[in-house]
Amino acid sequence: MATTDVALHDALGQREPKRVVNNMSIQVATVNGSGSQSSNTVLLRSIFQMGVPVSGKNLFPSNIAGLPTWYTIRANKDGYIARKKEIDFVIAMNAETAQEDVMSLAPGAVVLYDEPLNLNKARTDLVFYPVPFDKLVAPVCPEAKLRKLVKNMIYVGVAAQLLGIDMAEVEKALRKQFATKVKAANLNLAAVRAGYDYATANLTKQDPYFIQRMDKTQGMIIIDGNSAAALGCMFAGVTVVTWYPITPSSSLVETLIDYMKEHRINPDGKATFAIVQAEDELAAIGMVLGAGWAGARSMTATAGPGISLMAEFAGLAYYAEVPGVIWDIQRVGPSTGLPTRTSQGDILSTAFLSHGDTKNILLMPCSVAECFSMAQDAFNLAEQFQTLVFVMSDLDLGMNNWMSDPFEYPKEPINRGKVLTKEDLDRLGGFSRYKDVDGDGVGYRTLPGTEHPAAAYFTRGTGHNEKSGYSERPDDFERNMERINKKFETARSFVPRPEFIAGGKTKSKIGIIAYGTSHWAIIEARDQLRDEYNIEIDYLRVKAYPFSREVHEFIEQHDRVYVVEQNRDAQMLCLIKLDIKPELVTRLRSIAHIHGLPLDARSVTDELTTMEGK
Amino acid sequence: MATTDVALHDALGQREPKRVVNNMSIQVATVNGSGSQSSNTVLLRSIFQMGVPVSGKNLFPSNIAGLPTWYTIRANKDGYIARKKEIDFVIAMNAETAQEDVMSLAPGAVVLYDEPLNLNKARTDLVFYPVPFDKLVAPVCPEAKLRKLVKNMIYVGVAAQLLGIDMAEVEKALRKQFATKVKAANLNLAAVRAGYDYATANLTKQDPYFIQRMDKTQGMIIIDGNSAAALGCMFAGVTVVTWYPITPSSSLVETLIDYMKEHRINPDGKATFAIVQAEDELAAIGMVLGAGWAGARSMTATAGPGISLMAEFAGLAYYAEVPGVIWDIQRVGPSTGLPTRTSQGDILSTAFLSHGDTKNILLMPCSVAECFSMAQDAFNLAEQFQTLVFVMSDLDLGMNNWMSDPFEYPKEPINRGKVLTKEDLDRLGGFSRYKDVDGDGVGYRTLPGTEHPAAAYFTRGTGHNEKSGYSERPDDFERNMERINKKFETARSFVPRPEFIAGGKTKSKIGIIAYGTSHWAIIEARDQLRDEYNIEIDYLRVKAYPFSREVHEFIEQHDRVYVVEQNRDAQMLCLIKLDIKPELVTRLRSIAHIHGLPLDARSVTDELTTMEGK
Amino acid sequence: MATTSTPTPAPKINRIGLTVLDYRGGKTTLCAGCGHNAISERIIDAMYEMGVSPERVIKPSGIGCSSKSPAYFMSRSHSFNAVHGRMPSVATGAMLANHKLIALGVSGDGDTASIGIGQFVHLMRRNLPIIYIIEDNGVYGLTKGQFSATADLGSKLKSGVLNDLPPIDTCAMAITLGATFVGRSFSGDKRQLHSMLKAAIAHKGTVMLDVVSPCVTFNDHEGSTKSYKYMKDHEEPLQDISFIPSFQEIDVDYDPGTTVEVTMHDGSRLRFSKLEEEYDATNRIKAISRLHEAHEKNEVLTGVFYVNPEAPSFIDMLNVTEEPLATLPESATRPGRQVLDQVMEELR
Amino acid sequence: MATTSTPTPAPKINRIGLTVLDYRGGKTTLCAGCGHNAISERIIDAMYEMGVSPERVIKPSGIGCSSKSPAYFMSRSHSFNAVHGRMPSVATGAMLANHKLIALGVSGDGDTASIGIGQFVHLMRRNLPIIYIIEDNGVYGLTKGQFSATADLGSKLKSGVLNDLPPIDTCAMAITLGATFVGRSFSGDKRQLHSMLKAAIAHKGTVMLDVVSPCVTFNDHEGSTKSYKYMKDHEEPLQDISFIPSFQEIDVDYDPGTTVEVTMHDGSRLRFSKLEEEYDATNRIKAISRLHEAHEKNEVLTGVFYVNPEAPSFIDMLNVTEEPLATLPESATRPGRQVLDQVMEELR
Ligand SMILES: Cc1ncc(C[n+]2csc(CCOP(=O)(O)OP(=O)(O)O)c2C)c(N)n1
Ligand SMILES: Cc1ncc(C[n+]2csc(CCOP(=O)(O)OP(=O)(O)O)c2C)c(N)n1
Ligand code: SF4
Ligand code: SF4
Ligand SMILES: [Mg+2]
Ligand SMILES: [Mg+2]
Repeated sequence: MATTDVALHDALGQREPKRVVNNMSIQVATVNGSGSQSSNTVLLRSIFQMGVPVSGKNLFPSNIAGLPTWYTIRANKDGYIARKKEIDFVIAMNAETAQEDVMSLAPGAVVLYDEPLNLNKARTDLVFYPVPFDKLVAPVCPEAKLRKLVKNMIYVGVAAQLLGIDMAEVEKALRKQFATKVKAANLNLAAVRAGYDYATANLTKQDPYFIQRMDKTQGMIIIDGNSAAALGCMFAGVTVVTWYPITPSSSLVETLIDYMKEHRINPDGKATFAIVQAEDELAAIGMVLGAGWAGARSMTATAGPGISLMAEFAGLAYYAEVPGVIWDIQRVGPSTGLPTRTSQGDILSTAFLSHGDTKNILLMPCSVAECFSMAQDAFNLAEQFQTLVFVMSDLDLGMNNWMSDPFEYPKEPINRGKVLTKEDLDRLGGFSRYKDVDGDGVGYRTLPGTEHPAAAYFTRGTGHNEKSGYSERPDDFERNMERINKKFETARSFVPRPEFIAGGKTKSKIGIIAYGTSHWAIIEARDQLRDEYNIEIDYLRVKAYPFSREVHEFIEQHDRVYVVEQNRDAQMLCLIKLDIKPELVTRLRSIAHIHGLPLDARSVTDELTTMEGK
Repeated sequence: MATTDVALHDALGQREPKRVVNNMSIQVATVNGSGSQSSNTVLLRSIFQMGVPVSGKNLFPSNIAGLPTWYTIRANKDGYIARKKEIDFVIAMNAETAQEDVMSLAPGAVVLYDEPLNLNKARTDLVFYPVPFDKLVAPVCPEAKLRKLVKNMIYVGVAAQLLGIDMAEVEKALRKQFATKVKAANLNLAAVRAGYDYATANLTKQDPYFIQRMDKTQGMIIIDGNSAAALGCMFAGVTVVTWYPITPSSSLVETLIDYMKEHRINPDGKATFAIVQAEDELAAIGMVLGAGWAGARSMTATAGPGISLMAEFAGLAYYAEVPGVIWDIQRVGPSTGLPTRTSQGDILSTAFLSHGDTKNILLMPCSVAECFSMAQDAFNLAEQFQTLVFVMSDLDLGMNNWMSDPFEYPKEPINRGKVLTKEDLDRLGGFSRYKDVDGDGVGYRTLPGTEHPAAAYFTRGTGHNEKSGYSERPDDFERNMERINKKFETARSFVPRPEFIAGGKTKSKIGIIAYGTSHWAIIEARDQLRDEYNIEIDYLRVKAYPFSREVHEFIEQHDRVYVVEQNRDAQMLCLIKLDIKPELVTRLRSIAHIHGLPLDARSVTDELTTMEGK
Repeated sequence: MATTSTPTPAPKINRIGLTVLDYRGGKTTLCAGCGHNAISERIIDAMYEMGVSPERVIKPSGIGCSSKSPAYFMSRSHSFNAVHGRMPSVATGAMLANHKLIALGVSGDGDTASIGIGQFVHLMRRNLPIIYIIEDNGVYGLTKGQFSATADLGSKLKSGVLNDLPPIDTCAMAITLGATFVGRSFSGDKRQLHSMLKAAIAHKGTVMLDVVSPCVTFNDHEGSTKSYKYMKDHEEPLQDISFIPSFQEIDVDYDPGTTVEVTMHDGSRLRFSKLEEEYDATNRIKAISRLHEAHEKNEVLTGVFYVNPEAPSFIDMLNVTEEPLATLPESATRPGRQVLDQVMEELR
Repeated sequence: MATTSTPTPAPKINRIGLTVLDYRGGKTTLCAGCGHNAISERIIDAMYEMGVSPERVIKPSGIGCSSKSPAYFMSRSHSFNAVHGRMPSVATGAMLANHKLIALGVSGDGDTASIGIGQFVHLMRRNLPIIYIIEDNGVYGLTKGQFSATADLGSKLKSGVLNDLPPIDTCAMAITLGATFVGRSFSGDKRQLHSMLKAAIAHKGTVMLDVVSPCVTFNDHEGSTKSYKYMKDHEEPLQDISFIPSFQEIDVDYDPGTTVEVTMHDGSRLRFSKLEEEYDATNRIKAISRLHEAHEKNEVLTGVFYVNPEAPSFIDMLNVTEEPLATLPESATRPGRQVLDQVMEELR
């Protein structure tokens, strides 16, 4: 390691020549409840509007106000939007963490800070920009009690000036943020300007970081995964929604409520949906089952603790064959764990949720676009296979802002599965609820209220025969369980197919399997591996459990397959192990960690190269 | 297949020469709630007292009265006490099932039946003994309303006479059954005699089945697994018991209550225990955690549905490191399933019970003796590793009568694990609850009420550091989770070791792995395989998860390892797959079925030989 | 044997042309004499007489002997035998999906008052349209007779064990929490239960009926407070109840001195006569205190304790479409392309 | 800066020789102004003044802002922050293990009345020795302000959403179910809460205190019925409460006309003055009706509604050894060899 002096030289010495354009990680360190959220969004959108790919990740505590929060904006011309380990540009507003924040920076990094913090004393190998926020905020914001909030807008202006972000874009982003609240907008805009002008007048650019216009965000949108999921559910025709608040899933339903009120209420004021806040998760899933059984498209959203509480009902849904959709916005477990940090830790326990031989269908979105599309897949699969479908999102995807191409309007009509109407029954005379008529394992059902004397059947979690009659006969039980298992096998060819990305022209011997938000680190890591180690790696992104053919083929075609995931126990690797040909198991390698931060590319690259003996 | 005629010839033709001694399966078909239970126990004990190995299995419906029940007694001179598929001797008391019961018999089988049922018309290749029960019961039982019950004793007498069971043994068994109720004993004895005398006078022995005195049950006891478990818990020093009734676990706690009242109340009338019927399973396990945390040896007993309801709390116990013992008397799932039938279906979901990266310790008793000994292991392991220990029994073991050598008094003193007293704290000054002081992953704890200012710590399911302080730091979280995982690794060498049974003198290439009650079918199947196919098979009976060294070695030493279990999804095989060296996985084969009946040897033999291509 | 054939009389039919047989269920597997069987009979009669279409009825239940009983009445209605103690949430979901259904939920005292009290409490708050019947025998029948949370203080098990915890009065609780038709009856009180069930069918909102239903196998002995004998000795009917359905022609009028009438939402009338002087079934507070008194006097008060025919139901509050949500066409549940375009535009 | 050093006065100590600092906890992470913080302060003062040994106290809690607060008082006491809504079972288990502990449980209105109502109901029935405090703000603070089951009808969220379900009155429920010391207070009512907590510490059995504790961030606005302002306007104290601990010498006597005294199990005295004429805090039925009246009158009634100092507690009924079960030696918990031999003999 270089001494700070040398480092300072390295970092600052030949700064002028080398400009770092559209490639940086900006971290705003504040206190939660201080309203920095809107400032950060404005900064994020400004860069986005400059045509530069961005992502914003909020690292917040599990409390309401007064604890440290870090918001990281990554701008990257190549479109890498995963978390980046190294921070290039810190905006230090929080006295409590300022020292540690600064000490952890790499030489040459930039520190924009609240002057009284005197951070410039801390190190000599960084670029420091002191800003007297309190002095600047007073004149623009006469109302003292608003200053705490408005203050944050000042750093937006300072950063814009230092990075060369067009003020017109900042203003546009700000007006969008405050929408109809014009007074607030003007007040905040004044603050941004104050910051901008202060920087122009008092700060001389000493760092290499610049934002420059490009065209990589043309026509794109910015949205969080939970809102995207809410939209997806609305367009999937959801009619009954039950929920019990829990971070990070609450915003999914809260956004859904807003969308539904706006777009799913008839001219006569009647709602085409019912959304109920249940007393807890047992009630939430119970209502989902009741509604799904009675013919509604029903869903709930929760996180790990809620999933655990739903275990008994999940087994009933599996065995009595009742459709329903459960969103699991994964956070760090076990137990209450880290409620405001991200993970992929519920995969294994959800796949096998409930006692007895229970297996559940899982979908794993990696993007806001997939939150939208998989919402529709989930409802279709649930009704097609008369079972629960769990959509395994996570906090990083659900609660952070992501750019995306606009969502596509659903191509397929809604698939309500095998439901017999009065007319069908008139024709058929009767039916056997649990008979495998079509050879796919899926029986036909009727909805309560069907006006036909033969429509009724008995739904139960106890042993039953094809006619849904109570039975303890060993043969009835075994046959029925095998049929239910057949449904699961059939599902393999109906769940969303994995995404395959070839490593290069030549067929690679090494493969990576990942899923969900790990995707973003993987695509970046693959490039690092290619460019720095010239290892070219094939990549398969799994989207669903049970696995389709492609997963097995991918492993067959590679000597070593690294399964990358964000949990401790390599949960996806476990599911794959249990599913593939035994002779393929030796090919699997695990890269699995959990600490609550979104996965970054560098960690994957380092660990994979080490394991590859590079 | 022989035509019935030939069959009849085979079966009856040369009956006289060929006597079948101490090797038969007797099935009593009655209606539940008709009090046949005591008759069956008397018959079972009589044979047992003749020195002949026996087992009794009750196949009863999930209702209280009026539905068919079958009780099967197997007597076998070689000590095979697993379920036998073929029934040799039926006692048909239930009009509803009589026809089907008789039709399913193999040629040559014996039918002792209630005369009015006219079963002898049904087939010509069986031996029929009609008995006019109502005629016989009237004189011995003047009180009409008692006749329904007493009637059942008559078949005991008839069977005793036909099989050659010593009446003295029958009387002894009967007196034991009715203990202090002398009047009832005499009444029932009269009924037995009536049956015996009727048989002597009116039935001529036409079947080959005989019970003859031998000495294979000397000094042995007969007890059901739940009672054995209750005894084990009492001698393990359990102090707090919570429960919510559920078949087949209720009798464990109900028996425990009786034992504790008799042996754990001080002369001054004060109880050394507290047993509380909770409002549900969430409360039951919550109380177990609270009590375990405060220093009691606490436990609850339940079945699959209860286990599912305990999922959230199980994760808290794992992560906050609270000891407790949970008995899962497994019944057939998913969901409510078949509440009165046996299975090994909760293995996988219990091993991974709760969201996030949770893993639990499981013990798997195969015998009443192990119900007793593992109760003690469970409490010791729970306190040693400060986590939940699940004892995975099943309905067959828990609710049926088994013979056994008498239980051994515990050799080891109770191990309360790492608990710091006031004196320790005086010496140490303080402590870090979650610090790995000894390198085994297990930290030291204090009990509430410890009179030392530094004794208190904060127990939580949220992220924490070594000092049990709240922490969201990635490094704290990851380090802590790794330490908890280390406990699990350490546990491998402390859980009960597997039992190894060598196939023969020469090392065998084929191995069987099984656990729990499957054991009894395996030892019989191994002999069938040796005698009928001369295949000699090594056998490893797994007793615990996580697996100890021996499991891995066993698989290493065999080309093909059949994992036999009573569930659909090969759950134990899955756990093994996830645990062993990848290159060993190809050696595993699965023999897994679930229909609610205890496993029988013939099914194993047939399936294994087919898979071996024999 | 008669040699002359007599013409068999046409079977009686109700106003929708069904015979009582159309309301029957499968053969019971409960113990002979179990109170639950009697309740099933009353349900069949009430549904038949009210001319309810069986296809519109759903029968959610929990787990227990009581919760099995839906298999023994109205086979032409859909049943959902859920998990233990969670019938309320399943019933709620079903009614959200299709508010035109008539929910008749069956539970037990263990299923409701022990494991299920949480969902019970929240169901009562919502005034969901449902007839919630607790078949109350004070024990867990299906698990062989342990005390439930409605067992009275000092009640004795066969084994001699005494109950040392106070009972939960599900009626007092239901009234306190917001249920709009609350009563208690006895499986052996044919007339009373029959009228109460018919009134229940006419009610809009949550009907909570706690029906004492002796368990002949585990809780019908001396020392039990839920036995046939105990009920014979301690049942204290609050009123004499008669019910005049909306479709029945006006009958002779009555003496307002001794009789009070409550007009139900559908125009039918619930008539109370021989009341305790000045007991008012529309006064919540009085109803609750009266129930507490009853406990102190060791009387088992039966009758309709509280009724509020006009309170808005949960469905009213949700203001959903007349067409059940379950059967709304895609055109009603999937917004058009322009909606998505608009939303996308806002996110740019 | 003073240049002359003045001798610092010896810190005040209580009867067991501890200063109030010995009862402090960690720095709060709750919002400034949150009612929960004020309650923590009252607990510290009460425990200090009553001279309770911190090492004997346990602080079970559920999940929520309220349930976090045990981290902010009495660091010398063991805490168990359990799962959401299940504190009652954990507290029960701990008291079974060691009946000498003093359990002070902290929960929230969501933790208790929504997800936790089932365990709450059954805890109240058992009269377990515990002080159960609901820090009641009518919303889920930690999940950002959704309504809980104690939110009043018509109460408004910041977003303007109205609550359309009736609230659960945890006090009425606790009294009905068997709790033996039940009251309601307000985090802003320093004197009243202080005396109630001291009396609570002296009580044997279940103390249930519903303390209205405004959420300044999500439920302190116009239209909220749990705001500081609303409480200032609507709090209706039932009595003026003072508490005389057993260890305090007899004070001047009082006017029985305007004052009533209840002697607690430990000899300390709970004194009510300026009561509503003839309100009797030992009468369950009256207490319950009075609470229902309060609702109809839209008044937030505070005070001690019901107290029964002598009812047997759950621990009494279990009749366990004086030595806590947790610390019984092996000699007491493992029967001797002869017992096993005897049992084996019976099974032969
Ligand atoms: C989660 C769960 N716990 C326990 C059981 C076992 N169980 C079945 S029925 C029952 C109690 C039934 O009592 P009640 O509701 O009063 O019905 P009853 O049989 O008395 O009519 C219990 C505890 C279960 N099925 N599921
Ligand atoms: C099983 C489960 N469901 C949901 C949550 C999310 N959650 C945390 S606190 C809380 C509500 C807390 O409300 P309250 O008890 O009133 O406490 P307050 O924050 O208002 O003080 C919820 C729903 C959780 N932690 N666990
Ligand atoms: S056990 Fe009791 S409740 Fe169950 S069916 Fe028999 S009598 Fe009825
Ligand atoms: S959010 Fe509300 S309840 Fe939570 S700490 Fe802040 S003020 Fe208190
Ligand atoms: Mg019952
Ligand atoms: Mg709250």
